[in-house]
Amino acid sequence: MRTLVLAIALAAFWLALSGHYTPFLLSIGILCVLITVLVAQRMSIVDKEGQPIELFAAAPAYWLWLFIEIAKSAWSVSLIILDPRLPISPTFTRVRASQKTAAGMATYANSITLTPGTITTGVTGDVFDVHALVKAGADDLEAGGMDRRICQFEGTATPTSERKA
Amino acid sequence: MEMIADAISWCLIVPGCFFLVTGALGLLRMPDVYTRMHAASVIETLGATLLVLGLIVQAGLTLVALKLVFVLALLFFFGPVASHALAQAALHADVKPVLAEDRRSRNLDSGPTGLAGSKEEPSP
Amino acid sequence: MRLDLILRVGAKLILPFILLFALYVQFHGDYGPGGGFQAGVISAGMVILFAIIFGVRAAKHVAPPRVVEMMVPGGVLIFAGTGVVSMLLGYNFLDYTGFAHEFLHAHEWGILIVEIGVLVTVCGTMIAMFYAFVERGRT
Amino acid sequence: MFYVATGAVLAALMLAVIRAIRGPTVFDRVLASNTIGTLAILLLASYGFLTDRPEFLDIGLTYGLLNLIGTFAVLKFFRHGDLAHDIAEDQEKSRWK
Repeated sequence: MRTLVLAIALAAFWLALSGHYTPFLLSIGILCVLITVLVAQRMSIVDKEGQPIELFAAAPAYWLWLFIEIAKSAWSVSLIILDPRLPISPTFTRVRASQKTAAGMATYANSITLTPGTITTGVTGDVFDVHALVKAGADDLEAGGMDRRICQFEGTATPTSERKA
Repeated sequence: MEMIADAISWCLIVPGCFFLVTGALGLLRMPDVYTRMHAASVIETLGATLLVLGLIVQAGLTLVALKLVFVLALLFFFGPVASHALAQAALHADVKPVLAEDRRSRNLDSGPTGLAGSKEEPSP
Repeated sequence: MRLDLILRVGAKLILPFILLFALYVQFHGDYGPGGGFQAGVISAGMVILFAIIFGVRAAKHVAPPRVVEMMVPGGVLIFAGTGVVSMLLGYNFLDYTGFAHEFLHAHEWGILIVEIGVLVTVCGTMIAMFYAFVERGRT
Repeated sequence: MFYVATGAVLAALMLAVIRAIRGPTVFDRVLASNTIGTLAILLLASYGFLTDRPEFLDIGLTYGLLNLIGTFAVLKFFRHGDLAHDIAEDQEKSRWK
């Protein structure tokens, strides 16, 4: 199932890149997709983490939300950079991720890093070490709004404490 | 029609350029490697996105636009992965961050812990 | 939990696309920048990324050193073999005219095969170099 | 408009190069070179539009991928001292499994 999704995604990628739809190139494309899928299976990277197909449906709405968050925080970071006094208050903090799947947790960690002003510096179990440029950013993360949004995106609306590593 | 597209492109590219230059300026002004990473992420996220979106509007519905989308996807999925690896390596090498406050020893007992994570002392 | 979560998930997501991109570069050399050398470098880069993130042992399981070392002369053989075949067909070395009835078509096929030879050699050389480099100073 | 984009990217590139030269630690340099890579992709994209040759995007993608692999390789080298280091083995020995 995941192999099929990967093959379809790769075929779409090939078609989008190629731009020349001659029979010769199309047949080579099919061959290349097959080779790639075989290599991916040999590397055993075709699994729940590599192809999180469960998340595809909810992705566009989530990305839109994330982009607005990025825009907001990028603006505030820009203001800090342009401020002659450079009002930064770097803070290290830890937050708990309540996602259940590895893909969900990686989404959370990457969303933290993508948002300017906060960076995930380490993952230990389900606890993230986060470096924030200003204290307010650390406070926001500790409040857990983004955590909840990603749980919703992942489909595990109720953050639970029971989870496997 | 073309004028509208041009106008939209201008509205996207000029702020994009602003964020690029601001981020690069932040790269110079910030005091240590961790804070510089925040400035760099302004470039990688908002600056790059706005610039590429402006170019996409110019390209219209063509394969060029799709390739630009791939560029954007590359930056969005793997920019943070690289930043994370960089921050981790810097911490591992004991590059001391300039800190106003360290909350890493914060108590995370908001629920029963299933993992060893929160019981440990903060990593170096 | 094995391996850093973020690196692992990210790598699993991108690795297949790197390889497909390499193959795209390989076969679209006529239309844009590209060809055997670049494709070889990118596909070797894929194996190197895999080795960096999942460990060299896993990479050697996927691309065994014996196979890699066979790829280096193998690609040259494909290259030279194409030339020899064209000579046997009564043309100059690497003159592809004999491969098909039509001039352009013959050249397309000839260049394709030669480029595959280049890909195999470059990819094999890069991975072999990487293996040799990481094992410097080890038993 | 592409002139504006190219000019801004070049200006940002210059600042990043200064950081790469000055950067006190090796990680500053890696960060700067990573940023330079991102900016180079943008430069290739906008320059491709400027000269009306969108094939530059392929080079940009290639460069982005190689930049990513290079960053990981350099970081792993500076973190573990050698590229062969097996993170999986290491973590099995460490406290959290």
